[in-house]
Amino acid sequence: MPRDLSVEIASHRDLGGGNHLLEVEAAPLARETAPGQFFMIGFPGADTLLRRPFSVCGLPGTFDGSSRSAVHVLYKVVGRGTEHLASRKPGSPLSILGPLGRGFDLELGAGTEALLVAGGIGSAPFPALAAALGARGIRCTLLYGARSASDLPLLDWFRARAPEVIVTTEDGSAGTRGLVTDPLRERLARGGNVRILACGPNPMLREVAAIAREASVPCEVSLEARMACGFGVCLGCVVPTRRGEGGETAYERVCVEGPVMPAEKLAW
Amino acid sequence: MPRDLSVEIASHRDLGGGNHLLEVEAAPLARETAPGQFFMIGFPGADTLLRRPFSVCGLPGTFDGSSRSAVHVLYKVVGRGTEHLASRKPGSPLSILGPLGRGFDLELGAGTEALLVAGGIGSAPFPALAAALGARGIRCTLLYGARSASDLPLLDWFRARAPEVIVTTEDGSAGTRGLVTDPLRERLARGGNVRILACGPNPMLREVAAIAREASVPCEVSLEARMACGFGVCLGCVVPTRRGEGGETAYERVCVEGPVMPAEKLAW
Amino acid sequence: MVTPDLSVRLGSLRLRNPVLTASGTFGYGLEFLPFLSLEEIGGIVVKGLSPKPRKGNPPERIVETPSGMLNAIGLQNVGVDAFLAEKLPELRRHDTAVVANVFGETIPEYVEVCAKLDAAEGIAAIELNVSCPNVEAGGMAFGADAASLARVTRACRDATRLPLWVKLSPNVTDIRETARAAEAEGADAVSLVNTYVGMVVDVERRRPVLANGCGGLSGPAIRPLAVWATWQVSRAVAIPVVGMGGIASGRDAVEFLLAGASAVQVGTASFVHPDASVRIAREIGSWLAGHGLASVREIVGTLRTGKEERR
Amino acid sequence: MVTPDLSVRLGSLRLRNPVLTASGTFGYGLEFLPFLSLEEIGGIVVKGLSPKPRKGNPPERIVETPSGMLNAIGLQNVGVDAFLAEKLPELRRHDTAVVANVFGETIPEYVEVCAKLDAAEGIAAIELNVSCPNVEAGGMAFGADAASLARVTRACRDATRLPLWVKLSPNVTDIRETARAAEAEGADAVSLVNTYVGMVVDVERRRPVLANGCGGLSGPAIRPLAVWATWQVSRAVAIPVVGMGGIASGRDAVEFLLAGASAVQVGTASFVHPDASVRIAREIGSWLAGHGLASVREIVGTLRTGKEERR
Ligand SMILES: Cc1cc2nc3c(=O)[nH]c(=O)nc-3n(C[C@H](O)[C@H](O)[C@H](O)COP(=O)(O)OP(=O)(O)OC[C@H]3O[C@@H](n4cnc5c(N)ncnc54)[C@H](O)[C@@H]3O)c2cc1C
Ligand SMILES: Cc1cc2nc3c(=O)[nH]c(=O)nc-3n(C[C@H](O)[C@H](O)[C@H](O)COP(=O)(O)OP(=O)(O)OC[C@H]3O[C@@H](n4cnc5c(N)ncnc54)[C@H](O)[C@@H]3O)c2cc1C
Ligand SMILES: Cc1cc2nc3c(=O)[nH]c(=O)nc-3n(C[C@H](O)[C@H](O)[C@H](O)COP(=O)(O)O)c2cc1C
Ligand SMILES: Cc1cc2nc3c(=O)[nH]c(=O)nc-3n(C[C@H](O)[C@H](O)[C@H](O)COP(=O)(O)O)c2cc1C
Ligand code: FES
Ligand code: FES
Repeated sequence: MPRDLSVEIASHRDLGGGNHLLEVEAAPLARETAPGQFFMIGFPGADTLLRRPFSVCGLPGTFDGSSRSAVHVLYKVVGRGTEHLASRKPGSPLSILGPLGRGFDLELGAGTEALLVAGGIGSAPFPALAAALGARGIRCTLLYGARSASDLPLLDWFRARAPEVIVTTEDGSAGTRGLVTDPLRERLARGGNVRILACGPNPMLREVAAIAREASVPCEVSLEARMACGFGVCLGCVVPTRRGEGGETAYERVCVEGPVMPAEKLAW
Repeated sequence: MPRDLSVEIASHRDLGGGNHLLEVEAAPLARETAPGQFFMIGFPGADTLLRRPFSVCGLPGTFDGSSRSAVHVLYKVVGRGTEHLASRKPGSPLSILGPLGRGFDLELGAGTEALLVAGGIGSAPFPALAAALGARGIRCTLLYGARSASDLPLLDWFRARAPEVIVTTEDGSAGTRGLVTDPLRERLARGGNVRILACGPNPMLREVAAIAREASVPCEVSLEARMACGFGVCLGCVVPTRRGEGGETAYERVCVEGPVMPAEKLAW
Repeated sequence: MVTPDLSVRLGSLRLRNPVLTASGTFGYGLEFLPFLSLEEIGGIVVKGLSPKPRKGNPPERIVETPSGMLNAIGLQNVGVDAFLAEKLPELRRHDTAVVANVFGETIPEYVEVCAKLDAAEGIAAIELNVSCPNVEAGGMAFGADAASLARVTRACRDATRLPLWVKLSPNVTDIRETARAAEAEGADAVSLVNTYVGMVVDVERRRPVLANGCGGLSGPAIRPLAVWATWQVSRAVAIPVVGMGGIASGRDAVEFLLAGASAVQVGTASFVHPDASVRIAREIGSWLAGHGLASVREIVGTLRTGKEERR
Repeated sequence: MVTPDLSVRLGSLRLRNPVLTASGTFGYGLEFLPFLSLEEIGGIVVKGLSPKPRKGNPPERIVETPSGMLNAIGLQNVGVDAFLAEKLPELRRHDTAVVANVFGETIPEYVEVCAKLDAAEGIAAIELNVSCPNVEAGGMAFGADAASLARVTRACRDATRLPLWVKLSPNVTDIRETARAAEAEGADAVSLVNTYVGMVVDVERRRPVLANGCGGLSGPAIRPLAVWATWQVSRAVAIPVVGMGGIASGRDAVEFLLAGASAVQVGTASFVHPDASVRIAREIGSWLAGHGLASVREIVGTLRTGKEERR
């Protein structure tokens, strides 16, 4: 059940490239949030009206040294809200509503390998996810693509924790030059019992979904959408989906029926 | 000539009762501002649109230990803007426009005694003023009235610097119980070559002006008005004034023709 | 300090307190149960109901603006039948007034929904949405001039004995004219304001951000406009006025009450703080108590402009 | 990177760049000399001029609102004669277009001011303020319906050969109608928007904060409404459109240009940052350069809504 909490920033780390790791203490969220779910975060006194949606990045145990009530959010400065957030020091008040939405399916079945496909800041939900899958004995490979080396936040964390990390950058400044879909195609060509869990900009997700469909590999994507409420009442965040086989489309809410959705359901 | 400067908070002191002393380093303002003039201060990123007007409280030399480019502002938290300001830590950015308006007349003539009449946070312009008058060899007496003991910011400073300080509070928690106009009346009854310089809420100023008129004592008041621009172009901050003897009234701008105005000019 | 009486009357309808939630911002009410108890507000106005389910507009549907937001949801809703079958029975288990917001593309569609609601159990009032800026047919077309507003009001009046509220569009030269038309045709109350038409441009794509092109502006940005509209209308009609537009605190609500609203609706604020409506009701109570007032009814319409004598 | 050409044409009038300052927010221009050089903006629109000096409304005259402000200045101004005698000669020493905003309580008053301006040296254009919400006579009364707007436009058209702009009120059901009336009666351009009527209540005193009761809303809060109005009007008339309402950055200005404005005016933003107009002009230049565009004229009216085909 979602709650609306007033919290303080416990720690705030600048990771470079505009990326920041934010920690708050919020026991109910630490207890109840599942990987892939998100929070609506409000900045009291800022010149933003609506809250902003952010995925849970870390839960207790994800990052070393954090407490049993800690939750982490990884975010990138892209506009007024995130710019304001970045200026807030530890001790500053935030309002946080969550957990919200539908997370990743963690019941992958024994022997399934999880391919986590991240585009830049789209890696945000993956630490908590990789930790949860790891705890279930599921092997995870991270395919991590970005524009440039500075757009790969938490790469060291992933390298230390995931069995395999494949990096691509558009400018070649880290890993292989190219798009994250290149190694994805290669990996799928090798076959095996795999499943894709992807998060990143919508055009990337669309491409990943197409590749998955072609390879007949199950694929979940974590979507982004402008949100006013985050809990299902404004109907602002919808995506077109297909209901049943008939292919009749409807609009479903990213904040309730998502943000994680089976790729084949989407009618982009 | 006023300038629009981007500065950082150099120091910020909570004086209790919602009162705060703010220091910024701004050499051009430190050089050019006269007591009674004011600044328009903006809070980047806050949910306030317009800047807020604040009198200069301290100039280099007013407060011990401040640099040659320091200016001080004394303010009280009364609404959204001041609340936001109070939450800003040293190093936070501010925009500051000034010096603005017409300050106090400092040419009082030898032997004149200055009666500074302050109502609560209306004492804000008086440290800089008392310092300037002191430097000119003018004797100052501060009549300092407020609701309660916690509404007398910088009282210690005044006690250390002004030859005489008379305190009244409405609840009797400091000084004599009563209004600041009581000791003012008493003082004027004693006669002498005095001049009143008053700052406080408009009803108090009106009363002070009436007392001054009755006693035929010259009186300057520093007015408050809602301001959008602070430099004379919005015409939002006007007060009714009398032009010439005819008594024909006009509206004059507190931000340009004031904030300090001869009391007899006002047509309240 | 005595606890002030917050109850208000809108014609025959009594509300526990003057705070309702605005249509389209509170779902069907049930979504808010994790955050508040429906018994603590005066009532809820559900998302606009049409005869058939509506799919709504394609995304993007919303965009933030300075102190506000634009929306062009396009009245996505389950339709009146599903509302009556699935949502209302659930809602009836809570002791709160349920107001049904009604939308049609034609007058017969409005009438159809009103008649179905009339036959149901547990509807406190009907609010006609003749002011939605986000649909091509119906909506604001009916609310933009007094004559068509009169026609739809009359047709619905004849279709139901439930209290009938007409929700006015502020996108008009003189909102008093449409208010008077609603009153003349038998409305029991008018509610205002619906959203103001606006547009945000995505300068990179050289397209409006919203797929619909324009959308409706709500939130604190419009509050001064809505207070003015409320004041204008409350002096032009004798029926009760329900005020809204950017209310985010008890103090904001008191502005509308002073300006003549007998009750208020809270919209966009519920997105930001799901329990905003309950908090606002409490804050109205504290404000009254702090001013030694025994009842909220004592302040309704008591604003003075100082120009009364001149008029 | 080539420096983009920022110059624009409004009929016969050429401006160095598309940024003007809005009437009532830039005094007579001279007050801004400590902060900017008038040569860096396209032009200035001076405070509304009436035949005689006007005292204006009593205080309070302004109040801040969420992302906006209300004003009810009541057109305090020195009068056209003092303007011509005292201000204009000073202004003429700066190479910038001076647009005279004109206000009258009656049509003959409008005509009188226009005729005096016509006889003067150094006026680039006249902007008729038929949309001020803060005066009892004249003002918005002329701007609220197409017929009276047509009459005042025609009368002024006959009184001057200067370029004639009509400044439209957004407080109407369909702003395209008044725009078309201005065009039909010989206006060379329309400018929009003037302020939206609103009210803020002082809940302690149970009075409006403004002595005038209501005031006009300006600032970022109204930007989405003003962009929409600009887009509507630019498709309804063939004469140039000057857009304004809440512009605070080059990006904001580009929204209006895309929506069809050939030039923009900066109002409230100049109160917050006296040099806002100059910064905005520069930011438009950087935006164009960053997009590889050679001239600002390439983007005017190039917004696409995706509904073009359907219409
Ligand atoms: C379910 C979900 C989870 C997300 N998780 C993360 C995360 O973990 N880390 C992270 O950095 N970002 C995440 N995002 C994107 C993040 O919400 C936006 O970057 C952020 O809202 C931008 O706010 P702003 O004020 O800085 O930008 P502005 O552009 O000023 O915002 C203006 C408006 O647009 C919306 N908006 C802008 N960009 C986006 C976007 N990409 N997606 C959705 N809304 C947007 C804002 O919410 C706001 O309402 C997530 C989005 C969703 C929907
Ligand atoms: C020339 C001048 C000098 C001043 N000097 C000082 C000073 O040195 N220290 C100090 O504490 N205060 C001073 N004030 C008052 C100070 O400007 C207000 O307290 C402050 O603007 C309140 O802002 P807010 O956002 O906290 O309050 P809010 O009530 O939220 O402000 C809303 C709006 O009302 C205006 N406003 C509210 N109260 C006042 C007021 N009393 N006077 C003018 N405008 C007001 C604000 O500027 C703002 O536009 C001065 C005012 C003027 C005109
Ligand atoms: C997302 C959204 C959807 C809305 N849907 C409806 C609706 O279906 N019917 C209706 O009459 N008003 C609808 N409205 C208008 C609100 O009920 C209300 O009139 C408006 O938002 C102003 O109030 P506010 O500023 O408190 O939000 C909607 C508003 C929003 C923001
Ligand atoms: C304080 C103030 C005074 C104004 N005076 C005038 C005026 O005299 N004539 C006029 O046509 N518009 C006047 N306006 C309206 C502005 O020119 C402009 O149309 C409006 O403020 C919207 O632009 P903005 O949001 O950028 O301020 C005034 C606006 C303000 C805020
Ligand atoms: S964000 Fe409001 S319904 Fe999804
Ligand atoms: S504050 Fe704008 S003229 Fe004084």
